Amino acid sequence: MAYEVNTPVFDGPFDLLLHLILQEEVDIHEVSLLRIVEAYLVEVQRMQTFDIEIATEFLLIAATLVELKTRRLLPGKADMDLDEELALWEERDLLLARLLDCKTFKDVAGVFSELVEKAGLSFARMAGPDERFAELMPDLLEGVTPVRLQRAFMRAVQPKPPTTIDLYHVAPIRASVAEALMELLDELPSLGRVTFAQLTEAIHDRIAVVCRFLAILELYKQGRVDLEQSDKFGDIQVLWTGGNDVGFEAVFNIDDYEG
Amino acid sequence: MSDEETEISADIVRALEGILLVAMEPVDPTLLAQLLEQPLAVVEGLCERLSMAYAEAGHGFQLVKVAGGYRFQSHPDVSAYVERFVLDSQHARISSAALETLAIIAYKQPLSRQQVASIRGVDPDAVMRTLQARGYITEVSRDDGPGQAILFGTTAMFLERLGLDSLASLPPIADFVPPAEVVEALEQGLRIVPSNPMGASRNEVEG
Amino acid sequence: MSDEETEISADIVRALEGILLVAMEPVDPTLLAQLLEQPLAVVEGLCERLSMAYAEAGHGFQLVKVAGGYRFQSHPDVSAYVERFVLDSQHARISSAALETLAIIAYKQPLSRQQVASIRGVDPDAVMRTLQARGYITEVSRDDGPGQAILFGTTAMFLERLGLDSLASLPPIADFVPPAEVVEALEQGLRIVPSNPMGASRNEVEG
Repeated sequence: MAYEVNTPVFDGPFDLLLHLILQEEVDIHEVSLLRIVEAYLVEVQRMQTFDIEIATEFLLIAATLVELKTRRLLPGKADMDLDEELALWEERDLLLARLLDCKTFKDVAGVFSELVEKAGLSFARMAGPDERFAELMPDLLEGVTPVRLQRAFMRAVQPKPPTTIDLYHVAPIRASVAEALMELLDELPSLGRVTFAQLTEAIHDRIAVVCRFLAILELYKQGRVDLEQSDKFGDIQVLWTGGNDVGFEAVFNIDDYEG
Repeated sequence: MSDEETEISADIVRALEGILLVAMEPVDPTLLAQLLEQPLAVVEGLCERLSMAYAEAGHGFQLVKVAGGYRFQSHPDVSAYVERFVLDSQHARISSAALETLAIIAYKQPLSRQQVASIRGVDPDAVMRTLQARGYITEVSRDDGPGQAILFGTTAMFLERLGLDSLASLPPIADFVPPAEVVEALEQGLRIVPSNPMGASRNEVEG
Repeated sequence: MSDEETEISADIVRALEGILLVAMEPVDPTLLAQLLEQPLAVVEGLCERLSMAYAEAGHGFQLVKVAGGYRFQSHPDVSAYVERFVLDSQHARISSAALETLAIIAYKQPLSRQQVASIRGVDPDAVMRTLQARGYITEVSRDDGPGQAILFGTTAMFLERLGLDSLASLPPIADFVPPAEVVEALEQGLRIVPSNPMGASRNEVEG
């Protein structure tokens, strides 16, 4: 069942996570990761256009959450590699620090909003000197010819270049949830039962693995696969139940996620 | 005058002062009467009284009736200081943003601030105030629509500074077909409704 | 105070009022001191006294110090009337995303787009372009590092929009550090090992 979040559109993964932990007073421990992912997907579906940046950031955070969650399910036994363990603590601290930073500036923004509102009640005088001083006023149009004006007009009505998506702070994206979903729809029917490890053994990119994971969750939501996890740290078994009517509906549904 | 009348009147006087202070051009008393929801005669009386009160108090500004409207201006007595200030605050060149805005108004006049905003994609408020203060553009009319948006056009000074006889002498842009979105922006801008969809979309862009 | 001193001072006050009335943006007291040929402290004192005198007299305008300078503006009390008058130049709304981005830049400036991105968790490109187009932020320098990233900071217009005299009038960031219970809630939410037996038992149920 989808976790309903009745709030305005979220600005990003931190926004959503802050909301999940603070406003909704939901402990990540209690709410399964699946629910968080679903809450996010609900938000994504509500967006008019899919923002690959937000999705990517979310995937990175989702990956951290997966690790936290997995680790938490382990009842205190330290059979984890020490390096891995330290890396996980580090990631957790980093995530916590980012959330705190994000919360701090959200609160500042609230104060800014009040200041703007208060200042907005007054209107500045900007009329400038009257015509008695016109002679003294600098002629801003000195050197401006009619042709320059014409060129300025052309420049002004020129279509603006579309905002480029700058991927400076993330690794190049070689995968998307939509793509992963397409691939899985292609592979799964013939495989029947397969483990998540097998599905991702050829993939070395963490983002791509998370994409596949989210795609599996999406298929689960659509009722096309069953998921089984026999023991706590065990591999996830993916069982295709969707029959052979692969195609339009599933793909149509995920159109929203494409960049 | 009863106490209540005095009090109402004080509020109206304050509102009057506020409006006149932010006005870029002399304000027609008819418009003032409308905004303050007072009879024209009352508003005109208030303006005269304010004007006298400023003179008596010996302020460095005055309220005068010019070109059929009321406006604040600096007092002639302090002109020497104002001149110094004007000369001191010279900025020699026009910014490209200001030039583009001026060009849009020159070619598409009369048009509202909203329409300029929709073409330029940014809030032209500050730039337009500067252009207006410099006397290159002016309020030419108000839109018929419910919003009654102020429509702007260029001035005689603008033509003079560009060495043009009339707007017809501007280099033609007829052979240049503006992109569809500009045409659409202009058309939409002409249909001004209180909750302007263009305004909304600009907000979204920002978000 | 001698008669002569009082008289000089009255003239200076009038000149001050005249200059401030024709100014199109807040006037730096240093410039005022220069134009009026008075010590800075005297001019600042006069501005403060004028400001108080207007408030006491109950005018519909006020003299305020904003973005490092003095300016006339309409009184907040009469905003309802003034808004009617300036109907189509209302300040465009600032989205919450834009406000958050402004908050980060205001306190951490100068900083790069990437630094903003890492705090907000989303690409701030579109928002920052709008803020730049509106004149609230500007490119202030370049990073020394290999990428030579452009560093951004806030502008005088940002201060004006918030009605602040300077960045120093911003509330200290320490006031905004999330309280202990929030930190605890977040730590709980992100904890790696079950912190208590209750948690552990719920864990089993869930597992």
